Amino acid sequence: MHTFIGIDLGSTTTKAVLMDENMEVLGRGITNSRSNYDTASRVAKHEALINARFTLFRRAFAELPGVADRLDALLADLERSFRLEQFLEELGELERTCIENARGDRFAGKERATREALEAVFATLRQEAPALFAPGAKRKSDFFRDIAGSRFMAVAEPIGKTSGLGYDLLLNVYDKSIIEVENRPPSGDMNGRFLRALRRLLDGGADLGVAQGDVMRTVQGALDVALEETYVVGTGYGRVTLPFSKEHIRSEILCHGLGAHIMYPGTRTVLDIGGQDTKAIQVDPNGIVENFQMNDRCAAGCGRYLGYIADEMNIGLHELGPMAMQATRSVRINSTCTVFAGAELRDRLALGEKREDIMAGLHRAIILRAMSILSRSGGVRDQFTFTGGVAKNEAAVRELAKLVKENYGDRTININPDSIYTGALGAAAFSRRSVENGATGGVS
Amino acid sequence: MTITAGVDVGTGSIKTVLFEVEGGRTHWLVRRTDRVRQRDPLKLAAQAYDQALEEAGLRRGDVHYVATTGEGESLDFHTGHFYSMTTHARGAIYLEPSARAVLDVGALHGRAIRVDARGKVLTYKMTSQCASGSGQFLENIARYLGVGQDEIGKLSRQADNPEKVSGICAVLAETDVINMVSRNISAPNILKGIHLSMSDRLAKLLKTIGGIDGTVLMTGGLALDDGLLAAMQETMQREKVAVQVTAHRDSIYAGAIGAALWGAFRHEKLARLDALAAA
Amino acid sequence: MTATATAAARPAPKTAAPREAIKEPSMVKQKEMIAGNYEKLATAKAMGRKVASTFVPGNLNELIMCFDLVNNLPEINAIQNGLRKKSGQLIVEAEKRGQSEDVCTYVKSDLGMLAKGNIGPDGRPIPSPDVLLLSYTGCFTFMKWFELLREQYKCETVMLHVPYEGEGKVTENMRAYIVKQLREDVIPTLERVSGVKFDIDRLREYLRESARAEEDLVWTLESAKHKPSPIDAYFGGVYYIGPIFTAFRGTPDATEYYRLLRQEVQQRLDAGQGPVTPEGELSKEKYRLVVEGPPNYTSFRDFWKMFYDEGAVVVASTYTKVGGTYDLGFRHDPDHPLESLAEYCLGCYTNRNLPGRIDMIEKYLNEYEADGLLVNSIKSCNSFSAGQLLMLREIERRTGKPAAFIETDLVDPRYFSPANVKNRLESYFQMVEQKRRGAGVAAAAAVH
Amino acid sequence: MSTSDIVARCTGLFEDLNFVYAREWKAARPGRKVVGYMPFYVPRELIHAAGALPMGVLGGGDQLEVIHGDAYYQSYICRIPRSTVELGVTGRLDFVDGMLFPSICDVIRNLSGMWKIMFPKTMARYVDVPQNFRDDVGGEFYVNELNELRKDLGELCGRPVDDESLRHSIALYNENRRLVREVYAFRAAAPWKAPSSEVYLLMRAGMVLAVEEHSRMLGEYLEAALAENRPRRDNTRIVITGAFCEQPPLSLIKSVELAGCYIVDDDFMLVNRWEKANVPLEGDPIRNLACTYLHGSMSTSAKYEPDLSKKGLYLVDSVRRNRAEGVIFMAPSFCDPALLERPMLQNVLAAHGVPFIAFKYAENSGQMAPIREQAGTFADSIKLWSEA
Ligand SMILES: Nc1ncnc2c1ncn2[C@@H]1O[C@H](COP(=O)(O)OP(=O)(O)O)[C@@H](O)[C@H]1O
Ligand SMILES: Nc1ncnc2c1ncn2[C@@H]1O[C@H](COP(=O)(O)OP(=O)(O)O)[C@@H](O)[C@H]1O
Ligand code: SF4
Ligand code: SF4
Ligand code: SF4
Repeated sequence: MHTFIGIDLGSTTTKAVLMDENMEVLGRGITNSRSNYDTASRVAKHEALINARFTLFRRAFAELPGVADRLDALLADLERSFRLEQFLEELGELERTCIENARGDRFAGKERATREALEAVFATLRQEAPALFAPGAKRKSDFFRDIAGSRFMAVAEPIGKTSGLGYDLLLNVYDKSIIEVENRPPSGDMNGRFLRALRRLLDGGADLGVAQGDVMRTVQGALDVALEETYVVGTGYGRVTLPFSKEHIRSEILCHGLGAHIMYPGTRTVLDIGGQDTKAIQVDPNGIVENFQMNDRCAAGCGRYLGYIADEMNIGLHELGPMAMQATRSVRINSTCTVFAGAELRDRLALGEKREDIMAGLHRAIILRAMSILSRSGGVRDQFTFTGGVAKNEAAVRELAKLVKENYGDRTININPDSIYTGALGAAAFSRRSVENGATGGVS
Repeated sequence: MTITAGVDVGTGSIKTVLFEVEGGRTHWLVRRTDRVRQRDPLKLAAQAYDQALEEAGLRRGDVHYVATTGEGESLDFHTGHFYSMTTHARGAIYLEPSARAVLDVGALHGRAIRVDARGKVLTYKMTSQCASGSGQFLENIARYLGVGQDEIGKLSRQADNPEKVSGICAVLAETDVINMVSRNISAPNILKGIHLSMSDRLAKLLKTIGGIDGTVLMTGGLALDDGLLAAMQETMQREKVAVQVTAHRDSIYAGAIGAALWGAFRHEKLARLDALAAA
Repeated sequence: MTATATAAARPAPKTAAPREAIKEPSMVKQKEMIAGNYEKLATAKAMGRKVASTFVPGNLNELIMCFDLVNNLPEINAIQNGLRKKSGQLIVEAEKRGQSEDVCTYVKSDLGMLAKGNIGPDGRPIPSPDVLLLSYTGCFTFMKWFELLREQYKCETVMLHVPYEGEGKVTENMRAYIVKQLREDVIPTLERVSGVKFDIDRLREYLRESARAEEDLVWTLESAKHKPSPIDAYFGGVYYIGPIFTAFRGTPDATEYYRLLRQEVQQRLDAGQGPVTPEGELSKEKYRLVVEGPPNYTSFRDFWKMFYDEGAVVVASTYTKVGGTYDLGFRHDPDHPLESLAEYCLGCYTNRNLPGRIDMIEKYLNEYEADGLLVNSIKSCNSFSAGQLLMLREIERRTGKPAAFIETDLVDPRYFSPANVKNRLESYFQMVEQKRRGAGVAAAAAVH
Repeated sequence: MSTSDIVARCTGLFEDLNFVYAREWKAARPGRKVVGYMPFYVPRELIHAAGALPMGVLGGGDQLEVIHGDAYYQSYICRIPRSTVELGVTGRLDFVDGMLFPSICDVIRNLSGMWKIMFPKTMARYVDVPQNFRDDVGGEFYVNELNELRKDLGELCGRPVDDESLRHSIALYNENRRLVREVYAFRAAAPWKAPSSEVYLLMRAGMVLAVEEHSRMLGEYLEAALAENRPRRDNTRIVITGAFCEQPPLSLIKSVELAGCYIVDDDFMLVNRWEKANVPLEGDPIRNLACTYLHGSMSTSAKYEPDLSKKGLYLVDSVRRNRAEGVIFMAPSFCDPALLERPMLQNVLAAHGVPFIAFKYAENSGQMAPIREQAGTFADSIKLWSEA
């Protein structure tokens, strides 16, 4: 099967979209951007391929008689099982790396104790892993780094204390090791993992409502479909560092414009708030960009700002929005300088403001900045599509809706659950078009 | 004899000291730092103060003057408050009597202060809001690189080809660093690069206050970072400024010390005034 | 804002220019002229000549020549230091001495140079001026700049206050005010400082010479109306305005320079050639742009290359009008010497009100058949920058052509972020391209 | 009335971003006009004589959420023009019939042109002033400019401005300026009785109230403040300079006071005391206004100082006259006039042995800790060491 790939190398996350010849999305993959861009795009692509396999499973299972009403449950089970499998593998890798790294001067005379402490930590992590992937379980993030990191810290603190090694030491081993693990290219044996996941599911006595043999055969069949990388287009903040030639690179403005148009053909105005930049784009009815504005060099009020706030409060990004939704009033925040986010927060707390209210104020401040950029680009037209990571944040969305209504009247606001992939989607579409227009050849 | 306490409430950590002052003689009783780390700084300060008292075998009632500095204006047990630059100047002179300028580098701000031999602030200059040259930034990067805080200095001093960060903005500078890692720049070179960028700024601060010579004492948390100290010394040499930049192992306490000593000064003065009034 | 690079900049330090640019006779000529003026400055004291410092927009070069004064233009020094990548340190030096980070970097580059011994861009000392001729047009910063210089030099200072065209027109009151200041203040001061008696016929002669050169300059700038354009009216334009905006207006040298230039452009035009750039000739003109705002000098060549790489040619720019709006018809007039100087000062680009500036840009977009407008917004210069975002909107609204906005600085390297600028330019060009394709499809479907 | 009543009234006016007072004033009689003006100086007498209400527009402060205004300005331009544009775009100035933009800097100058484009129905005019201070040169120019403005205002208000009404207006403003000076002098003499945050609000009220009403208010405040007993603190006396255009947030003024400083002179809203002495009433009123501008008006960085030896002496003079112990340079970020002037003034102060510090603000600055710290250290060091 020919596939067309779009990769959006963002400042915080890297996204990939895999598309077939009919412009149908086969798979989406995301990972956090990291020091090795090449690895980040490979991981994202890898994740998109995994996701594509699930699409293929879905297509294949749909052909099996009698599964229709259980299809969603079946795939969800399979996915969870697969993720758990993946998590455990990565955990194993992290543990090995940690133990290797617990050497040198700082550990002189403490190697053994450190090793034992680490083993104890990881044993706990392994033990709690299945619960993380149980049906209905809420995870702090979808990235290994975040899940493993937060659990590691929680578990290491008491163990660090009782072992007399100290928390900082263990944290340091973790910090060192996680980048190493992250920067290793994804391991090859994807199919094996699928099969192991399936095995685990079946061994666990799951009733799939289909004969086990049929399940195995269907999965195997879908795994056998070759996914050929026909053309790749890269975009995003880090696109210039991608090892792609110029024809394989498009500006993120165009990709976001086109991506939003594909998701919602009625789109005329797009707002994208990513990690380090905010873009407002006006597109014509064909998805062609008519105008755009971006924030200047200051990173104030972008997604990373929320990241700093979350770090400061030691909670997950997912939790910021819901907390702000609890507010009874909104505290006026004038500075959205990312660096001083923590100071601003402490300042307000010291003045006796409630966390929820401060949160509401922070979200409003971010959206106010975005409103300015929108205004600069020519305002908000109907329909209005909000994309980028921050579109996942309900409090940000609420403020945006309110301000758009106040300033521009009624507008249809589109937010797609997959909005974070907008840029990658546009890139994939460009990739498909390039081939249509006669371009050939893979990357670099 | 006067017992005084100095409590320096910072964004990164809380520094508490106790002093016994008798005439011109000062005796340092207790010192402690407590990292704030997402706790309520004011509550933490109260705890820290009580623990310091316990270490010295004292009770709150035994202390004649509790002086706060930093963000401690609203602590309810303080007798008086002095502003940071006033206290750092005094603390620096206590630690290093030959110092004529103080470079205070804390978690968020950097300040250069020119002082006279008695610890009087002559002029000062603070970093402006945008600051990639802050301790917080360095801390974040160190974590990103998997380097412990106490290792930063050592690594930085091993650099052979440091690479400076360009941006003014810490967020964008972070991306710079990520780029560097992707280009296989080693951790020592990155850290040294940051140290050099910070030194550039700090040197600029020092120069704008003008007229410095002799010794410059670094105070605040980053004075403990000998990589920064080394970078600072290099920078001053490169820029041909004939000063000796040094740090003291108790530099982080400069603010708290200054507060305590000013507290003692005020206490004695007030006592004199009372005595006068009584007479 | 202001002014012009002038060709001395052309041979940028060898390291920055791996490939020697093509040299045409006009370039050689200009280079000699600039070098000659720096020579005059360097030897002024030894030769017993008096020196005047003055600004580019609204400069009174012809008048200065009447008093045999050597003309030193601080802005040009700042530009030359920018092109030579020296301005960064100079600015930092000025900041260390108490100048704010927020203010115009031209001023700081100049003050920094002074603080470091006043060594000019060519490595030779700049003499202390005998008079600061503060003819200030289109920007308030000039006034502070010379107050700051006066503090250092403690020399005679004379101000020519040029009122702003707030209502978009020159009134009799404004003209009379300027003429009166010239008569009562400026001329007597210059006579006193120089010891030379003012001779109005001498002034007339210089003005006549100016008008000749102005004619050829306008012809050159307007040659960009052809397709492909034989010149780049922004990056190249910076060189073309050199002589006329500075110490050479009114000299036969300038007239000769523009004659040569016109010949060369005519040849390119006849051959259907595009502009000459440091990267070589631009062979395929893909985009035609109008640019508002000054260039960036610290990365001048890299900046230009970003345009070159995309096949973008600037066909008209407002920056080439800061030292006079000759293309709108103004010529120095020997028959009304002082009035014509007044008229000249009043008409400089940034002394025109905002609606007037927008009208000019709109006219350029139409007359030069440009694809769109690019605003290079300069951090230093409020005179240029405050209001540019409205200009951008208005132009888009009136012409339907896309506009883009980038932010850099004239001479402060800290504010030139290549990645950022490139990203925006790339996005902009891709957008124009995509739009054009869309329009092409529609047009093909319609008539063609 | 007690000071707190008066201050409460002023606070209400200060916080009202919809300009209800001016709206009501205008609605009270058909045909009335309101003419807005920006800092730092316009000839308010002319507006008044035309029968219109002069209304100072001093930006949006720290309570206005700026959405559209930011779309017109780059991040490196000060705040006041963007919040002013916001006030315009959101319709808060829709009742204003004319706007005057003084010749203070390139930003406000260009704003005059923007206003013409954005609000074509409002009369928008740039008010140029001479930088040549000779009667026959700059004076002549200014007389003509003022006459031009007088004509325009007359047309706007539907009746020509005659000399008699102009003289009457000058007299009212002379009285108002006398009272303003008196309040300033009172504060300098007893700063604990007239805290700067109050004096500031009182002066801000003068930007929106009718002049007669404001004069009355000033008189009442003086009387009330004199009568009230307030504790005197061991504060340091300082002069603030650099804040003549974009205004600092009120909390900043309070923070400076809290950190141990008494403000004994400042350059907030110079328009209300621009003419240092009475404008003469006899003779040609326009010429009188022009001459007072040339020879008897405040100095600030937007005005050229022809004489090098006099540069900056106005500040030294203020320090001496008000017995100040130091100067705080407090300028809006990105304010070219104030920031370029600063080093020159600092050199003059240094030469006269006056200590000073400097920082920047924006009208919506939120974090006061650095301000308190700097002002506090300044006050500490003057206090702890002055006796030693
Ligand atoms: N679930 C979420 N809830 C709230 N915010 C989120 C969530 N996921 C991501 N974000 C925000 O989105 C930002 C990343 O957005 P993204 O569009 O991926 O940026 P980029 O393309 O620059 O990497 C993060 O900085 C974060 O603030
Ligand atoms: N041992 C150390 N080595 C290097 N840096 C340190 C050390 N201890 C503390 N720091 C740095 O000092 C900063 C805190 O400095 P401090 O002066 O206490 O700041 P504040 O007063 O603002 O809290 C922290 O951000 C940390 O980066
Ligand atoms: S440090 Fe803050 S204000 Fe400065 S550029 Fe970064 S985000 Fe913007
Ligand atoms: S502000 Fe602009 S016009 Fe004025 S001196 Fe600076 S660069 Fe030139
Ligand atoms: S604050 Fe300064 S720069 Fe801004 S408008 Fe006012 S005078 Fe101009």
